[in-house]
Amino acid sequence: MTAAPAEPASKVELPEGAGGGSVPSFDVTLRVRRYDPEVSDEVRWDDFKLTMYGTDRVLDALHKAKWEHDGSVSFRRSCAHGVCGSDAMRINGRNRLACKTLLKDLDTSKPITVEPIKGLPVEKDLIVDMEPFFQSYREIMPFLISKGHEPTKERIQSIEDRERFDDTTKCILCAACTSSCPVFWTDGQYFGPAAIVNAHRFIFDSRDDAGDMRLEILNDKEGVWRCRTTFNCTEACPRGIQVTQAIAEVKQAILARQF
Amino acid sequence: MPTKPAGTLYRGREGMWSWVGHRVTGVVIFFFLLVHVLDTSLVRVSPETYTAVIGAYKNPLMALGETGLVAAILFHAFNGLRVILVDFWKSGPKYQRQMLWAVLVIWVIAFAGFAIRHLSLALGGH
Amino acid sequence: MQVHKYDVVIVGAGGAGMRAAIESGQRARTAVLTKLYPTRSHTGAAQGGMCAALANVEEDNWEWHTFDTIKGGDYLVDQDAAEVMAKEAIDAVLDLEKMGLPFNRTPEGRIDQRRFGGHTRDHGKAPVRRACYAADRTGHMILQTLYQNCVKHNVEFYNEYYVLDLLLTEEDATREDGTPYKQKRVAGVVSYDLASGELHIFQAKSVVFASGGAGKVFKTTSNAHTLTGDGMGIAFRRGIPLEDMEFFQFHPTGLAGLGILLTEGARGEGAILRNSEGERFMERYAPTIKDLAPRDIVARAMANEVREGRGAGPNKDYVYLDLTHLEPEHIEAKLPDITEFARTYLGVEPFTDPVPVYPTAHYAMGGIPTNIKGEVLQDNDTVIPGLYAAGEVACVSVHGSNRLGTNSLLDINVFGKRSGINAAEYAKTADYVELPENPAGYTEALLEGMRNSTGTERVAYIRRDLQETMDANMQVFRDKDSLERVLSDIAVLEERYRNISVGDKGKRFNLDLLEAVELGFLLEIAKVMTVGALHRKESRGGHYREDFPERDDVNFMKHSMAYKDPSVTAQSSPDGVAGIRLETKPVIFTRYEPMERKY
Amino acid sequence: MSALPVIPEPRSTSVTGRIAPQYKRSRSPRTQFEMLAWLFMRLSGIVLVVLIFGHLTVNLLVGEGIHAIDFGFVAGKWADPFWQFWDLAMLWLAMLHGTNGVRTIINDYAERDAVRFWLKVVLYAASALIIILGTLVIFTFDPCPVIDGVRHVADYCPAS
Ligand SMILES: Cc1cc2nc3c(=O)[nH]c(=O)nc-3n(C[C@H](O)[C@H](O)[C@H](O)COP(=O)(O)OP(=O)(O)OC[C@H]3O[C@@H](n4cnc5c(N)ncnc54)[C@H](O)[C@@H]3O)c2cc1C
Ligand code: HEM
Ligand code: SF4
Ligand code: F3S
Ligand code: FES
Repeated sequence: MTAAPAEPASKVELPEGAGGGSVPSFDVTLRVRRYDPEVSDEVRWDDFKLTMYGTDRVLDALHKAKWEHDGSVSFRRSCAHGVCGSDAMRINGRNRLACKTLLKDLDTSKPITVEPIKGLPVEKDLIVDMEPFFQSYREIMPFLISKGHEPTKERIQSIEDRERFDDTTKCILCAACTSSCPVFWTDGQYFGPAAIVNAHRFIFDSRDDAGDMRLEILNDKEGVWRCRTTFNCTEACPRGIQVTQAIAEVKQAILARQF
Repeated sequence: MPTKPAGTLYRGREGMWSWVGHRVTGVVIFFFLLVHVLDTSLVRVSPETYTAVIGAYKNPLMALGETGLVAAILFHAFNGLRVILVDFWKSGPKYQRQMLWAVLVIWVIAFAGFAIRHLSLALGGH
Repeated sequence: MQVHKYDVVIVGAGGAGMRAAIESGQRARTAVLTKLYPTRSHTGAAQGGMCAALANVEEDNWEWHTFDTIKGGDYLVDQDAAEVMAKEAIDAVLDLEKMGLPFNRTPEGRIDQRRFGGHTRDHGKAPVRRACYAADRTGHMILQTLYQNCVKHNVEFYNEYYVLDLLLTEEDATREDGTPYKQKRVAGVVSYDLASGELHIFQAKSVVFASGGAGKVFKTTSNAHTLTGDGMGIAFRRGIPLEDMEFFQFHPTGLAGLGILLTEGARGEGAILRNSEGERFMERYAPTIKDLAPRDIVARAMANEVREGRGAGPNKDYVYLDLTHLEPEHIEAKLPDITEFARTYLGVEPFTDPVPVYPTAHYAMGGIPTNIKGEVLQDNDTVIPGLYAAGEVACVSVHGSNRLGTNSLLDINVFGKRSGINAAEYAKTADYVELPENPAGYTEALLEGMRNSTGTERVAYIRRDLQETMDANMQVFRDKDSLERVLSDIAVLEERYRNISVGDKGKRFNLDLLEAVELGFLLEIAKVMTVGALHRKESRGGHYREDFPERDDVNFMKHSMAYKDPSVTAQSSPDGVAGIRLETKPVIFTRYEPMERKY
Repeated sequence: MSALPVIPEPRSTSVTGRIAPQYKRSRSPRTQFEMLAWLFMRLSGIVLVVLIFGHLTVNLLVGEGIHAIDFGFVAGKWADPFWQFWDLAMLWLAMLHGTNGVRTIINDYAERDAVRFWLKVVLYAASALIIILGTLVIFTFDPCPVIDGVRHVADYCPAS
């Protein structure tokens, strides 16, 4: 327990101009990849010219396109601040969350391209079928399994043991990692980084007793060995999870168990 | 059935491109190796045939090709060591980018050294 | 159209829905219908913590927790429910830990606890460490853990199925005192499959509503785009009353202009609020617990600072949350996400600069009335057999007129569990109620009407106008004029809503159509909220009337119950609003007498 | 780096159909094969660095470099069991390493099972052929062959 901080001063000098000034506006072209099998099998690019503001995100631009120009532009979203994992998409060629990508951080002199994530079947515009993704997740048994007696109170876990798997508990199942993985793109059979991350979260949880089973599952033809350390997953993860590191730890755990 | 959507190329970063390079060089080396074992086998046939075929390696064009091959082997080898470090060294994933730059630097140096020596030998002749 | 038959159908897969599903799924054949993938639910956005008097780090007991909850809710809390919640809180936290939730730990390895607004030791003496937490991602961990356990128990999910209607039947019955009444019974729900655009009927013995809040009636809100009050709207349209809808919580620390939440846990960890002059102004408003006063008080204090010209920024329209006196490592360890929000969305570095914040619409205290078993009430005391509600959509009421921080995550766990168990137990004994004739007729007409509407109004603009008037007139400060302005605005918007156009005519993933449907719920809910606020001529908890700044226990120490009633006309209604009938329901008292609320 | 990489479209969006119905991870009995292959790639890689660099240095850089390579050079090397062993190890490791690498690539990119199967058959056949051939050459190699009745003489030949 850290000691309670000293009582802060009742009054302080604030730095000049803290919190930023007024918000500039600018024009951007949003280029969205459109696909709707109900209308046509063709895929096309639609451009939307929009006036946006300095604090706007790509999600705001998509909303503007949908709400003011073409209501049929379809994409998923919910929380709008990077915690629900709904809106992973490929923005200027890279997987990101639309709600976490500020327009001003992109090159707005060129059109901003928005495409669905790769490797999962596209259903309509930016919406993909997430079922295969969740299927992999479910296969690694993503739940605590403990043998022995249930304690009457909580289980004891040291701060260090809790820290051991902290990174991988942050996953929001957005699929940005799995759908950025060149190995996953090939045939979609690879478990994918997200499933491994979620296995890692339990394998290294001191309270869990089924680590061996999960290692066994991932020691598979489609398991961890398919990872070729391309790091796309780590770069794509909006939660900053060290995905490749987690995969390496799982690989080592499998090896350690065998030898 | 949906037509193939003409998506853009994924803009991966160092990690992805180094892997692409690794894969491409791996295949190139593999096919060279097939040929190389075959031509070396010619020593079984007769010294003359072998020397004749090997002679082909000695013309400037082949020398260039061979230089390319060595470039591929060097990259594949150094990057292979990087991959191994990423897999087994605790801080490997953290420093993968720096290690790639190191690979490229060493690769350039090693390759330059080799190219100067090899090309002067191969092209310079006696 | 497909008809499915289940013992229990749960609407919503947020914290409340999944907690119910874990219980019900092990007892009866259960389906969970959710318009989002379960892990997308907004429970995942909750940050700060979940209170329970575990007493892991300092002396505490559930009775103090009950008291704090009741006082925090300005005595409009049903005290039996508050007792249940505070008592079962301890097991709720332990259950989650056993399911695998990775709580932060004390050096002894126990679940760590921290301070939170309004939670005190010994009836208000000093702040107490009661909130169990996992960094500033407690809600995320709860949502993930519950989903994980649903996977473990093979719960059947219907993802991206929007429930759009509740199927009720009515039969004649007589009360004990001999008066006749119509008893409602639940037959099932109608849902819309987003992927195919098909309607599916789910017939069920028990239905649990757990569809979350309605924050999107406001513009500046911490709530997700998808929190459009569907559950409340559906129930209301089917003649079920809505309780205490005028009470909406504004969370003090939303990122200025964006509404993205910075948890109260930040202040629990020592952050403080300052105005443009650098003054820690909460010292003036709540001398004892200062920045950790309940949310309504802090939010009002902030709005007041801004009104009196001590706001910061180019437009003087926000105040600062100051973390600069805290150790960076401490912040990084305890509040990693919110500091990232400040950096990502405002470009402010919280270690060195104060963060611009302003109150943001956060939580609906009101909702579908239930008793402590989670059973939905069709009037003050008649239960609708088989119909349950839990979570933000429900009003038990444990939050009264102002919810304490962390009590909602608690609410969804305690009452989610209760309604899950009760729904399954009821389904074991009950029979299916026969579906009404043409069960999907209403929904079909609604959808086709919108899809084929030839109007010109854009849904997005109507929604924007609604949100703007709500932000301007129904926020922290309200008075008769502002509320009447909202009502007249809504009347105009309702007219425009009849004349909308839907851009997407297709069947697959037609989110455009659903946004139009959702707007209907928003308009309905906003109106109920405003009428309630207009009628409640007092100030209490989250509801502050400038023309009636005092709490008035004589006339208003009671819940309000709003019914949809087409027979009410503008002339016959005391508030001049057609279509809504307002009644009251007594507050349940057990041990605590109302006192003045001072911190 | 040569030819710009073409990252193929995922199999799921191609004419073979959606993943969803096809999403059946082969429930083949679990073996350690993939793990061993993975380990082998790394171990053989490390050894190959030594072997190949040694090979390249001796063949291409020392002395007159490539000009020195002729029958005599090779014969001279293989007269020495040390180099015989060296080249043998290199042959086997490189071929197994390369074959396994190409196997991975075929697994990744061959879309249809039949194509995948036949590509692998060709790969294994070619590899086996090359390994056997190379091994034979190294072992049965006679540095001082008698061709058309004429004995090839060189200084590394045992005095006859
Ligand atoms: C930013 C933020 C921070 C918070 N922090 C805290 C905190 O620290 N402590 C605390 O106690 N509380 C906190 N709260 C409040 C608390 O998180 C919520 O009140 C609580 O999570 C609500 O849970 P729920 O299960 O009722 O609803 P939700 O989690 O919102 O879930 C609603 C579910 O209903 C489904 N649904 C909605 N409509 C339909 C429909 N028509 N058909 C089918 N399904 C539907 C959705 O798909 C979703 O699955 C916070 C809230 C916010 C917004
Ligand atoms: C010089 C020393 C070498 C080293 C250190 C080395 C290292 C490696 C490593 C570590 C891998 C695995 C990469 C991964 O899993 O992502 C690999 C793959 C591969 N190697 Fe080598 N290798 C060497 C030589 C060779 C040779 C001589 C060949 C050709 C015969 C070759 C062909 C391949 C191929 C085809 C792959 C597969 C590439 C892929 O799957 O992407 N390598 N190498
Ligand atoms: S690991 Fe990161 S990128 Fe992958 S699903 Fe989880 S949060 Fe998304
Ligand atoms: S992108 Fe794929 S190859 Fe491995 S490092 Fe990540 S899983
Ligand atoms: S909308 Fe929730 S993560 Fe972007």
